[in-house]
Amino acid sequence: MNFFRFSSPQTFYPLAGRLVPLFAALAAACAVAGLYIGFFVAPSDAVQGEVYRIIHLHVAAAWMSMFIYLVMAFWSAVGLGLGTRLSFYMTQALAPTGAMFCFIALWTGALWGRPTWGAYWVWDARLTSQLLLLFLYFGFIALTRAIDDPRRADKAGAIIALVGAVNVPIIYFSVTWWNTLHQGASVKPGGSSMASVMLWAMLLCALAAWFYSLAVSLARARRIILERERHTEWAAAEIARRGAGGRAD
Amino acid sequence: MHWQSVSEFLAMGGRGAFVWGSYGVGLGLIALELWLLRRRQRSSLRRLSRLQQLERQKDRP
Amino acid sequence: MLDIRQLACQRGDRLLFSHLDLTVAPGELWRIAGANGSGKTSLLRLLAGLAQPAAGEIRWRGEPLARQREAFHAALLYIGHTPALHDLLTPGENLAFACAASGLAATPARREAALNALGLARQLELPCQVLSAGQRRRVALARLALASQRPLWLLDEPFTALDVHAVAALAAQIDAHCAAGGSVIFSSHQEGGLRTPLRVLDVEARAR
Amino acid sequence: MLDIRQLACQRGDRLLFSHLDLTVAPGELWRIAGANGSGKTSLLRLLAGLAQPAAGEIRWRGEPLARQREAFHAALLYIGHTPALHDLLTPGENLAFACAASGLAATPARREAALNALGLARQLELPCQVLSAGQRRRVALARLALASQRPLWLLDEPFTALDVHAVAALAAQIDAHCAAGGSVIFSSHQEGGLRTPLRVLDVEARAR
Amino acid sequence: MTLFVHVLLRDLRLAWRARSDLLVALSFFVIVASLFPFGVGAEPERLRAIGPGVVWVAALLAALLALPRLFEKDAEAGVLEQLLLSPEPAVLWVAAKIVAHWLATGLPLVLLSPLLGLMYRLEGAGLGVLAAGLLLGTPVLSLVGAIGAALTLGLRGAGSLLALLVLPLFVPVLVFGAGAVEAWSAGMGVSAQFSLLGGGLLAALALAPFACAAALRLAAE
Amino acid sequence: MTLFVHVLLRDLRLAWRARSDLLVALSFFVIVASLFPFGVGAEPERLRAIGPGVVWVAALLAALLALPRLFEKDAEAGVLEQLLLSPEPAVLWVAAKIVAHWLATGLPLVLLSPLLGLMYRLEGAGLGVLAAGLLLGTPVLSLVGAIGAALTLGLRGAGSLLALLVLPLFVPVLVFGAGAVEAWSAGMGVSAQFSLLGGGLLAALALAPFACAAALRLAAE
Ligand code: HEM
Ligand SMILES: Nc1ncnc2c1ncn2[C@@H]1O[C@H](COP(=O)(O)OP(=O)(O)OP(=O)(O)O)[C@@H](O)[C@H]1O
Ligand SMILES: Nc1ncnc2c1ncn2[C@@H]1O[C@H](COP(=O)(O)OP(=O)(O)OP(=O)(O)O)[C@@H](O)[C@H]1O
Ligand SMILES: [Mg+2]
Ligand SMILES: [Mg+2]
Repeated sequence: MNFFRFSSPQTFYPLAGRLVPLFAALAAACAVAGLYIGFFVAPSDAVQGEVYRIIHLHVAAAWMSMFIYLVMAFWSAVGLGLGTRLSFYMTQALAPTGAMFCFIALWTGALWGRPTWGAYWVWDARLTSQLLLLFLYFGFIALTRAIDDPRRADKAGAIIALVGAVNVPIIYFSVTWWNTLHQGASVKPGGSSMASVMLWAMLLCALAAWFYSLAVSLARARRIILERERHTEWAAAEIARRGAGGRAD
Repeated sequence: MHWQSVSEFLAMGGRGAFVWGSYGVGLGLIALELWLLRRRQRSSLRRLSRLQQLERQKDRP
Repeated sequence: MLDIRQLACQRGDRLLFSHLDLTVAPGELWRIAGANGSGKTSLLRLLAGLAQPAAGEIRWRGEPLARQREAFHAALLYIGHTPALHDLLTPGENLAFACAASGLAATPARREAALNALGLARQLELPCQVLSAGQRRRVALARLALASQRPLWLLDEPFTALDVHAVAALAAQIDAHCAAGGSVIFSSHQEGGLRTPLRVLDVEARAR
Repeated sequence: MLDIRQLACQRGDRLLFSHLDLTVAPGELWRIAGANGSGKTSLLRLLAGLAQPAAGEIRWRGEPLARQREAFHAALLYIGHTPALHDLLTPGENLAFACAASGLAATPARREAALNALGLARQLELPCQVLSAGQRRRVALARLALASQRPLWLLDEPFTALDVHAVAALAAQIDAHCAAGGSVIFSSHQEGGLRTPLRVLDVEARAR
Repeated sequence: MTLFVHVLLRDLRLAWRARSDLLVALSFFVIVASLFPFGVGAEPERLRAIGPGVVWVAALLAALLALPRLFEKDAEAGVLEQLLLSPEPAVLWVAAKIVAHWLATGLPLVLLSPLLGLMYRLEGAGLGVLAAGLLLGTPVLSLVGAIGAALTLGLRGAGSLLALLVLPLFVPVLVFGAGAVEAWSAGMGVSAQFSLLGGGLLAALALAPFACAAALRLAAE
Repeated sequence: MTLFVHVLLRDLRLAWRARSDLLVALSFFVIVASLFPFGVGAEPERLRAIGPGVVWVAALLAALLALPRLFEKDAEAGVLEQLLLSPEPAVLWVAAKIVAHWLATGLPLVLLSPLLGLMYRLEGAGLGVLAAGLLLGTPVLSLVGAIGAALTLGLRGAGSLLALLVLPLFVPVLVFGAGAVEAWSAGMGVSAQFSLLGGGLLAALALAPFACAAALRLAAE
């Protein structure tokens, strides 16, 4: 298989168009199954009662937010190294979704923390590094939006994504250390061993989030491709075709 | 089935506000993202085809 | 010396020009013409390697620019739209720094002579901040006197803000450079009083 | 209309000119001449009331400027060295704001017509940041078309950065203004293609 | 009066056009406030004690950071000269610029402050006191800061010179604003602090635009 | 190599010529650090506890405030274009600019920090630990910050965008720097923190100039 064939926007565009509905359907199916198991099959937790049911959304969002940043860093490195435009498009298509999941993880964590820890927010290492990750996302988005010249935006975004990715582990370890240095073992999320139904529900929700991110970012990448490649012949034909019908499929 | 009634389901053992606050905002944000995505897609396509027509007109004479 | 093939330049949504071909031989003097906004400045920045073309290729002595950035920059003198001066430095200090940046070797005495020749003797001690528009421009142009060894000069609107004497002096300098085998490409709205045979490249004609 | 008596201008240590007398009558066209750094810009800023003279007096319709600032500013149009545009606003927005600032009443349609007449129809949606040097200058000059009621125009190097068509159009506009009884004072290094009889004030000659 | 409206609308439009800035200024506020736990440690007790002070200092620094841009772009582009040549009185448009600046940079801080208060374990009405104090205090910061911005316009190192000029003037605002929250936490009344802040606001409203206009006239010369 | 020296000398000369700036940046550092007692109250115990954190946060903000000016003037004047057209490799002069920037803005903070430590009741060797931490940490701030400054060059709202980009990256430096003083106060060793800071400095020295040069090339396009 030729990797470079799919790195050309022209071949990628229709492929992505076919994959989007597929992933969207998979995401919906996983979400329905996961939430059903999570809300109706899984029993209530011995310690926390019902409130633990936040976990399905919380963990899925937290995992996705971290994973998406890594993927963005990967595409940035590929883009800067090989000069493939498509990598930059993918990086930019992923960022808003990553930021959204990051925010959801913070929000659900905060709402979970109030009944379990008695506070919406504690300066725990994991929480803090998640907050900083949100700022890294905001920084990436704000930077790429602030630059008008798209080629500069591509590369500047790639540089900051890579610099951020180098720093994510540093941030994580430093704040862990900072936190434990002061107050020993603080309240940590998790701890109770999980029933396997719960685990299933959690995994299904995480899978749903994963397919959702794929679908949304591919759809977004398609729009970016059209905007950026509009002077090429195939893109012009595509714009003429879809623009004339007035349909955005 | 784990729940006896709808109201019990909604109460979530007295923690309904937290659970539904999480899911409400979470799913709301996802819906918002989908809506924004669709809107951006439409407006972008409209802008692109208008630009294309402008350029065609310029080429003709 | 400089070969341009099928060059295209895009700014934002707009394709400024495309399919531009040009060959510049030693001793030639080229003026880039075109209405406001037709892409003269953009073309000069492409030639200097400060921006990347949307299509096409620029070759210097047979090699593409991208592969010999440093050798090309050692052969080039580019003076842009703005005079590239720091407000707090004196003309002499600014000139010294500009020479170091573009790799021109020049003794302090030669630099001072260049400034004096441009009528800046009274302003040598002032910070460039307070100079008039034309005086700032002159400080930037002082580098030309020290760069006679550079085979290619790229000048963006070199005559603006200069008074008539300065315009004449600059024209003479450009003529001398061409006579000595150097090439000059400049953008301008006036023909100027140049004596070297002038070749005109009209970017507007290459516009889509 | 405008009376200048024994005006002197000092910048830093240096007395640029002194004992400058000038009377501008309605319909007159004055060009301020002088080498680079001789004080043309400084003089125009004094006349506009943006700086204070070291000596002498400026009277507008018989009254000193300082006593009737607002009435004077309602009669004046000043266009400086720089185009006074905000980078993020479009030409139309910049023009609308400039009109509001200088108290010019103009409908949106007239403003757009003024910009179109200057060949900016394609740039109406762009932020001024990305315009070329000449295009930015044109946006600034669009105000002239809306200020035909203002009896006094002060223009600092209005012809720079413009291409030949724009220079001709601007010259026609200045001629029309003078013919309608307005006065124009501008600084420039070229004579330009003006048809109104040109009076020249050489600041260099007033230098010490 | 139409000039007031014109300038206000233009500045708000500019703020909207660069709205990523807004997000960014807000993030700065949040980030500065969240830097402190890293420096001083995460014990809830200590954090609760320094909370109001930290939020106020962060607001003050965020306001400070936005100040240099108040007149800078206009001055560089020559728009300021044009405004000074306007036939209408200068206080009018100066006031409009300050109001627009507060709406774009001060108000969002006020709206966001309860969130930070929560992170520092403030509760219930305490959050209200914090936000109300900021609502009275941030306009004073904008008004007084504008004088500083006008005085330092175009000087080298304007940003930090500005900081030096206005920070001492901001201190009373900080003392009363943070003081109000502390007084509330200690179970005392807050009306004294609030009436002082309100009085300061009225005085600044009456005087600052004039001082600012005079300073701008000097800066343009 | 001569270009390195030229750029270094020129930037130092410029810093010297605008030396009122230097004074002002230092004053900012001092003022921010001295604002806190107003906000949080002046109990000696509390002050001693938050002292190192506050000094570090103040240093970090002072460094941040100076960053936007690193390339700005050069870019506006067109000097940056000239430097990019230099036949010598870009990392050379980029590194020189960063070094000069640190010498002009970072080093004075280091020298002044013991004074502030005294204000917060730090003692003896603790002051030394504070200063040594800053000596290792502030160059990292300059190096990492330079990348941010290059990326945001010429953008609207560059100052606060820069803050958003680099402050999260500054957190580890803050944690280890302030952590070292706390560890020393608690009677523990500080070698772990110092070696982490030193490692960070080496890594930043090796990588930042390249990233920065690449970003500058983009900014000039
Ligand atoms: C704003 C507050 C919170 C944030 C930012 C947050 C963040 C995170 C992150 C980033 C993860 C994934 C990390 C990993 O898998 O290693 C995670 C997982 C998790 N969180 Fe939270 N969390 C928060 C609050 C809470 C609360 C209050 C609870 C429950 C008391 C909780 C329970 C969990 C559990 C059970 C996991 C899964 C752990 C695992 O799979 O190892 N979180 N959270
Ligand atoms: N983002 C953009 N979208 C559309 N057009 C753009 C964009 N950026 C720049 N342009 C256009 O590109 C052109 C840039 O031209 P350039 O500065 O090269 O002109 P020039 O020939 O030097 O003009 P002048 O004689 O005025 O100096 C302008 O017409 C400008 O409007
Ligand atoms: N602080 C100062 N000390 C000494 N001379 C100064 C000072 N400030 C300004 N000048 C001089 O004042 C003059 C300002 O001239 P001005 O800008 O009015 O010239 P101009 O006639 O408009 O020139 P140009 O044709 O170049 O635009 C310059 O010669 C400048 O060197
Ligand atoms: Mg040009
Ligand atoms: Mg002048």
